[in-house]
Amino acid sequence: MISKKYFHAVLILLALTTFSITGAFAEEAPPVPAVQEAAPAPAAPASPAWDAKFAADTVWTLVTAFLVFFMNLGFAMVESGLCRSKNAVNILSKNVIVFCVTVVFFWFVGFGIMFSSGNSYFGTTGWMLFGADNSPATGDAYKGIFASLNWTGVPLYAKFIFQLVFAGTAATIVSGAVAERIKYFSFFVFSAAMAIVIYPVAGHWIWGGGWLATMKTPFLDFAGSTVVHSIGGWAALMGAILLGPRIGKYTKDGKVNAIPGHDMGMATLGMFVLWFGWFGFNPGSTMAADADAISRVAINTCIAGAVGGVAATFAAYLALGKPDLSMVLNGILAGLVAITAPCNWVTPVGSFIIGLIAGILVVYAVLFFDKIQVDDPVGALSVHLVNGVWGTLSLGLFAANVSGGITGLFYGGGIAQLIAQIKGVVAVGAYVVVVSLICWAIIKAVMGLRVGEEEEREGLDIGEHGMQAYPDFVGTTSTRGIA
Amino acid sequence: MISKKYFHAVLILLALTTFSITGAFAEEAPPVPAVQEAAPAPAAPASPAWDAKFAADTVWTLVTAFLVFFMNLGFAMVESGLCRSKNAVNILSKNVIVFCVTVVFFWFVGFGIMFSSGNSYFGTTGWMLFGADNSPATGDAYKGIFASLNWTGVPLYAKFIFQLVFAGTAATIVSGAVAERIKYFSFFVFSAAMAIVIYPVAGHWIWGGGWLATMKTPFLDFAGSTVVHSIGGWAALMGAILLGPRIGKYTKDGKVNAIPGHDMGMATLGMFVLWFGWFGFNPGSTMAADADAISRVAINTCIAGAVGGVAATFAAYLALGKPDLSMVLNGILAGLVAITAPCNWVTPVGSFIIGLIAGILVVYAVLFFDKIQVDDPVGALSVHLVNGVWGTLSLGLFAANVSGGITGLFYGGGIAQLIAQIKGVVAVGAYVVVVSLICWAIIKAVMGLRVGEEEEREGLDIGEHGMQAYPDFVGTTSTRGIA
Amino acid sequence: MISKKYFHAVLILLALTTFSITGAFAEEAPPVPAVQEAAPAPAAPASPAWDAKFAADTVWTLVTAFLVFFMNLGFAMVESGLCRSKNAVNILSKNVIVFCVTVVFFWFVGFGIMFSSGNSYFGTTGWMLFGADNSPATGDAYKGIFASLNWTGVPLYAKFIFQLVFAGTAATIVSGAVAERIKYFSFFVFSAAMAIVIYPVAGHWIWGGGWLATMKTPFLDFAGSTVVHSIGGWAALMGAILLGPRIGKYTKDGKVNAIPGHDMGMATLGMFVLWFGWFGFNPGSTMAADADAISRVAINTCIAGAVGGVAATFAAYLALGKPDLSMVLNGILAGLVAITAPCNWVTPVGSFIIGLIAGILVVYAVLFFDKIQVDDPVGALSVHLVNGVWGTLSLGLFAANVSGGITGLFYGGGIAQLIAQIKGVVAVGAYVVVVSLICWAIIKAVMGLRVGEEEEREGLDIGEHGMQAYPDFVGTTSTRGIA
Amino acid sequence: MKKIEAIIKPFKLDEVKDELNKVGVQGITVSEVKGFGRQKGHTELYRGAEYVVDFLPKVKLEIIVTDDVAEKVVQTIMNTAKTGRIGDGKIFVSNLEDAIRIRTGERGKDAI
Amino acid sequence: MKKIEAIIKPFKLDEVKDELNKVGVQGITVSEVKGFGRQKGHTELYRGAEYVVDFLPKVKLEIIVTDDVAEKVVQTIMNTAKTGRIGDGKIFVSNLEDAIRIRTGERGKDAI
Amino acid sequence: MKKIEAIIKPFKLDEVKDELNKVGVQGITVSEVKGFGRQKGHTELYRGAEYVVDFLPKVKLEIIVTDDVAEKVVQTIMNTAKTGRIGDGKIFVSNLEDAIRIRTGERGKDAI
Ligand SMILES: Nc1ncnc2c1ncn2[C@@H]1O[C@H](COP(=O)(O)OP(=O)(O)O)[C@@H](O)[C@H]1O
Ligand SMILES: Nc1ncnc2c1ncn2[C@@H]1O[C@H](COP(=O)(O)OP(=O)(O)O)[C@@H](O)[C@H]1O
Ligand SMILES: Nc1ncnc2c1ncn2[C@@H]1O[C@H](COP(=O)(O)OP(=O)(O)O)[C@@H](O)[C@H]1O
Repeated sequence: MISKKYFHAVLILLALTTFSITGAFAEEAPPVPAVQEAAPAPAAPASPAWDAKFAADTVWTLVTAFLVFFMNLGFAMVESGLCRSKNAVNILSKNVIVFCVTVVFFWFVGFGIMFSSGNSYFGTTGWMLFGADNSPATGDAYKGIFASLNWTGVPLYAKFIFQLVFAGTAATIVSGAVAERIKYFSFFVFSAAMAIVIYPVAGHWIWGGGWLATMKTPFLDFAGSTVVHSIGGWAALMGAILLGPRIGKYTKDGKVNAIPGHDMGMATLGMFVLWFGWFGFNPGSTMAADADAISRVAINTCIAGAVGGVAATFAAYLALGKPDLSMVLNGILAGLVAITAPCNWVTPVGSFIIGLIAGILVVYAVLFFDKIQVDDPVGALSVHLVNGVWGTLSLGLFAANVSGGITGLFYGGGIAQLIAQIKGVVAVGAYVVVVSLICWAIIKAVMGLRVGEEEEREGLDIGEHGMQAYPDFVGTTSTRGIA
Repeated sequence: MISKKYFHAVLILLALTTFSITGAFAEEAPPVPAVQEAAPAPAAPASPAWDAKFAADTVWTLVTAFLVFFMNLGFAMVESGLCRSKNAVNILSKNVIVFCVTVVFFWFVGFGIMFSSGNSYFGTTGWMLFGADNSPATGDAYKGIFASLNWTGVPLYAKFIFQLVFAGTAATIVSGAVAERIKYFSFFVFSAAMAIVIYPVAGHWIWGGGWLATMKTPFLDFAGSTVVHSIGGWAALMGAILLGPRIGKYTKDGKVNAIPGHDMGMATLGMFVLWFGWFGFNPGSTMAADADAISRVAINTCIAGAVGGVAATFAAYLALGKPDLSMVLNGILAGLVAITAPCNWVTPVGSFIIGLIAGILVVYAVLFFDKIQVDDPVGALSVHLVNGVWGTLSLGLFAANVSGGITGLFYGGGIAQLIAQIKGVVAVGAYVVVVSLICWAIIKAVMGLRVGEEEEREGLDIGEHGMQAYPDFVGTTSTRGIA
Repeated sequence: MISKKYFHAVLILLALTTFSITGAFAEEAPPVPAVQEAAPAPAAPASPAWDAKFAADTVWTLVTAFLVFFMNLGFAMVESGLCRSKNAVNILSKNVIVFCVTVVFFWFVGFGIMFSSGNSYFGTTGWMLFGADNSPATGDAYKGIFASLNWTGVPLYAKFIFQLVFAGTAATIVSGAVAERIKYFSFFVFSAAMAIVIYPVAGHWIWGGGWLATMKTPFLDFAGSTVVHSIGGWAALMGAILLGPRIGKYTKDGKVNAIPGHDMGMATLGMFVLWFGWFGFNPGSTMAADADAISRVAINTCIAGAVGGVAATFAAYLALGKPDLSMVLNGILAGLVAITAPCNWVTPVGSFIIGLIAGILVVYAVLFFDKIQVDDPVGALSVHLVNGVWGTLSLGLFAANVSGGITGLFYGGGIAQLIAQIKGVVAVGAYVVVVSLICWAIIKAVMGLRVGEEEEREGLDIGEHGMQAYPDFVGTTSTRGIA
Repeated sequence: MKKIEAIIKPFKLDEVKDELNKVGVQGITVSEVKGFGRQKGHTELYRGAEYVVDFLPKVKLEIIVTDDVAEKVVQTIMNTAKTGRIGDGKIFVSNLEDAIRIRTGERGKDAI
Repeated sequence: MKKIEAIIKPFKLDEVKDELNKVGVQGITVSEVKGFGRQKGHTELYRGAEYVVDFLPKVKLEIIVTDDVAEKVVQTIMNTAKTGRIGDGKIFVSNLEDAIRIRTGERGKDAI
Repeated sequence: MKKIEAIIKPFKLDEVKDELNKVGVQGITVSEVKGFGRQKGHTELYRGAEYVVDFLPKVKLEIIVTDDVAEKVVQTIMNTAKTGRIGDGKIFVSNLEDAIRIRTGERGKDAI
């Protein structure tokens, strides 16, 4: 645990920032939208200016954003369920704080870096959403600094909240792979790094009008197999490697020991919540109530997830002898991750095959990471990294000319799109590996990464948080007269 | 556990099917919508073709479909919570796989049988959604093979996903009644049978333009008290009878032993999730953003559920001496099941009475099934079968001429509607009893239905899945150095 | 436990009421909407009368109402998780029944008192929604008895369900503060009192066109920091005081003993569900798909909650030495409660500061209530009462002229709004304290409030409900042959 | 007095309790234990990694009786808990010096 | 040395521990048990079916002491754990042959 | 025969079991206990209120052996469970009068 001095310093800093901003209260105009005059906001209900499309698009974007937000619960439950009870408070705490931290820092800087106009590599303005913006205007009518998001006609705040919950997801993925051994406040700081520099920069390349989006054949990622899942996955991989495996996971003779999670009900609950949230994640990425697109994306998402589950059931049965529930859960999530990039451009048949391969892939990926002794307690790497990559590539194979003319190899579109996809996968992978390694290394040097051996044995809940998740044993608490 | 040979065979079959379809990739046009030219899909946002009604209807249909999907979690939690911890992994696994299996088979054949044009008894086309369809067009403008769904103006994919999650619900109901003794893979196969033949055929009669829907006074079931709940209930009844009661549930002298569930928090969570999902189930069955209808359905749903809970509280208190929480949960679900058929045609006062009776009915139904020694660990029969029937009939009594001129006995509409309802209940009951009995019997003959006695005693989690739900005892795992 | 006589009496009463209403079935016209002719309801889909705004507003209102409904689960889980396992069934039962009871009584009388036209203090008509109403008409076109809700153009049933789930929330707040010692049926009766008299009367003053809403500078509360949270909080405070602390909580020498909750996973789950639901609570309070407003409210809600979490993490770390997870959860909820009143009128920067203060406030409030020996097992007072007040006042400070010209002290709007806010806080506080005290006192006199000492020691689950939440110990049940 | 400790299979608990009750035993203390013995546990896989579950769930009964009924109690447990399959469990008998009933302060035989 | 086993009501645990501490006891081992005795359990209903909860939650204390303090320990437990109501529990005393402290290898009295 | 009871740190369980297996011990009964001893618990805060966690999680092993191997078993446990840090635990040895294998009815040494 790092010393209190740090926190006092942080608090004072925070207070100062706050005051400097709030000191400017009375003078400043309400920060957003600055160019609002250009597009008069619909005022009272039933006013003639009320625009059906604008309203429908915003309702859709917000509702799906709420669903994506809810995925935080899914991650918290899957990860806690698949870890041991002695670390449950720690994992829950990480999942709670990672979103809170992301909100703060993605608002402060991340969103600006990712979506504001700047160069091909990162945005250079839009801190705290300050700056010119006249959305909901779109196309030529739009004037402002978030040009890369002017394709959707919803208010800036709606765009922001939708992107914000995505950023939160990327950071949460890391949590699972580093579970049961990382220091709480070190993870806290890494979450901030994710929201400030790792996620937004790579995201800018793809969704922010950066170089991958402006190649001759642009790299495509509809809802984030790469942007969210594999970015999270690469960062998680670096963390897991730097931390090393949990005590007792691998024996000197290379044997892999099982460390069963403590609550399969919790893990199953988490999976269902994630799947539910994915119906916001993928169909919501239209950021518009485009009936055809959202229906197509929804059904593709549903099929790939379901088939991933069936495939993992059989793969686990054949490879391991029994349909391991934790593998089935991973299989469904793998299907969902994989379909995330191509969901707008493939047919249900394509989704079926993409999900099928994802479900098989995830089972063998889990075995593989154990073989190379990268300890990933919840399968985050197998689900998000491996299938994030697979899903991104699959777009180049299965895109079926159902929207925007995107056609993959198997549908007669040639190899161009596939090559664009490979470029994107490699570029993002290289960037995230390097930068997250640097971030992890700095945190390790300054605060340390891993808890002490005794704390790890006794559980991080007592060591880091001074509490237990399930303290109900009659003799645990020594409080008089309470039984 | 059935031999691996089966699965290899299945996998190879699957692979072959897949290849035969994917082999046709490049040549074939994107399968759906085939007649799309007739109704140009709205292309880019803000295009003049953008249609507010089309968008609003689709958003509503999808959002409510997501809510219905979420009910899978509700079922998983209610059922696991009300069973013993040694079978928790098994029940969770069943609830996870049943939806995945339904997606695959309902897409392959079920949807075609249920909604495509064919004869009065089943549809004969539309496999894998292939075939002519120009939805969102409605009425005379619609041309295609899913004529029974042309009343709603949403894209085919939206119609499909909404119907798909309904099919999943029907199959899940079975899971609860056969819990704690059925073989995992036998249940797996029965789920497929539900999605292929049991649910879609009976469903075709009512929602697919079949004979019950085209009687002089058509049988009515707004959101599925019969189509979903009592179909699931009848199939579950047959399963529970064929399986016989759990070891120790009934003693030779006719005594009923209590077998308490292992986690009431889980069960309560499940109930709330189901209730939440029901706000998709019932109001979403308009498949259109029809403001009056969806408001009316929503409030009727809410009132019936709440009153069911209050009624069950008092019924349990009077009949059993204490307000048994598991009965209160069942009571709420009973109210929700009962209001599902009539929710669009009754007033809040009607809903109040329907829910009141449902809440009382469910308590006595639980006692009744125990008296006739049909062992239903979670009360699935009392909730879904008994109240599915009650709700369907109640429509003939309480329909209050609030929509479409449907008027029941108590509101001066005469006995015609009630008689139509009785016909439907009997016909569907007879069909499902016979067909599900045949399916169960075939599965029993081929794979066996029930786990061995020792496995049942030790718990299905170890026997069928090789894992425990809560394996966190310090001495359970014998992995070196891990504490 | 009160005698069965009571319940027989209640049941008979209920039956009589029911019959008297249902007896009038055939004669009476469908009760609502009575003036429907004035605004012909959109009949078949695609009819020319279909109105995009009407549909979008209703979809939005219903979807957000469902989210608010879902908060019932959140409360149930947070409260159970933070209490001991021996009282889990009791707390779950209370959370289940409180909503059911609210539905019944808020429909019977509460809604009429709160929103129907009447005097400045309470509405005097609209029982069971009977009475003239031609919504969706708005403004001058509206004719009916719920004039205070004619600003939104959705059907009466949609207005009602949205307000109903709010009423349910207020009642649920009480449950947490009186946990682990109150009699089940006494709480049941108090819930009814909340829905009948406490919540609707104070609510009428603010949202029903009563005197606080018609002051020169009207008291403002966008989504209910005061109307819902502090009303619930004041009622809870009275209950907690009258009940006294749990056995063993405070020792004679003034020492405070910790009584840890039994499941932090459950508590965390509950927090996420509440946050998710809050995205219905606040943005839905527009009761209209007003794109700008709902986006702004959503982002303000998100930021305040997140910052509340971060602030509580550091406050707990500084004050207590470790980032107590239960405090972090409370911190997020505190931020959400605080932003509820001002969410439509402040900027993200304002939300940041409001959340920051809320997160700090809640930690010290928990310590404070323990110091004055008011025992609140789950922190309901610190979250809902303290921050309900803070949030209501903050509106007078941070309102930033972003909507409707509302401007607070710090943004140059002078002190008028702040004074209005103070008036409202004091008036509502005084009213609820007095009336809830009377209600609690009557219940205490008639039925008793607190369970016996032995029952409290052994747990209310056995005493009040005859069951345990987790009865899975092998030797607990003495049922033959079941293992 | 004798202290009789019996390790049995969990699902036999109720039956054993009933039979002991019939032969006049008035008190039993039960705890959940895990047993390692000739009955081998199984090897399970979790996410592809093996683990041996060689501690099996058992129930331990502790019964204090006077010397004269000790043998009858042993026989009763033996007959009732027996399934004839490995892992049925063990009974251990040891000597007890004193017993006290907390409520009354009675000692020795009277306390049982 | 003596081994003292006491079965008491769970809510008395802290008090007993404190009192034992005062009379110099330095080590206690505690476990959760279920007790069957004169104190009858209750009959509960679950979904309409009866079940008898006749194993009640108790706490078992094991304390190893030298012979000389054994009686004092017994008395202390008796006085502190007593509520005078049925089900207060039992204390059993038996002989112990040897005790070893793992950390140091000390044996006998020194190990306690 | 001897009854050997050992209270050890939970994470040592597997190692101890393996070593005992090597010296020929064929049966062990294990239970989760909470220990109070020289190893002091910690003070925790929950929502600002202090509580002392002075019962620490331990594992109790019960092993019945014939007299001749008793000492070897004690030594094995001692060597394996030792970390040298406070709280390593205790071993207690007492006399056992009889042992019965339920499955076969064998008694005494044969039953172990
Ligand atoms: N020597 C022993 N010491 C302590 N407990 C033992 C011993 N031998 C067996 N047990 C207990 O008895 C249980 C059953 O013994 P086991 O050898 O598996 O079968 P059986 O009793 O049929 O020979 C074990 O699980 C263990 O709990
Ligand atoms: N003969 C016995 N052997 C083992 N444990 C016993 C015996 N008699 C009582 N106990 C334990 O003591 C507890 C209390 O005994 P009980 O007969 O209920 O009340 P009391 O101690 O007041 O006579 C029981 O629950 C049981 O755990
Ligand atoms: N006199 C005793 N009687 C029963 N159990 C004891 C006794 N002394 C110690 N123990 C058990 O042994 C454990 C370790 O003892 P402790 O005094 O903490 O450390 P050490 O064994 O290193 O001296 C305790 O937690 C307790 O369970």
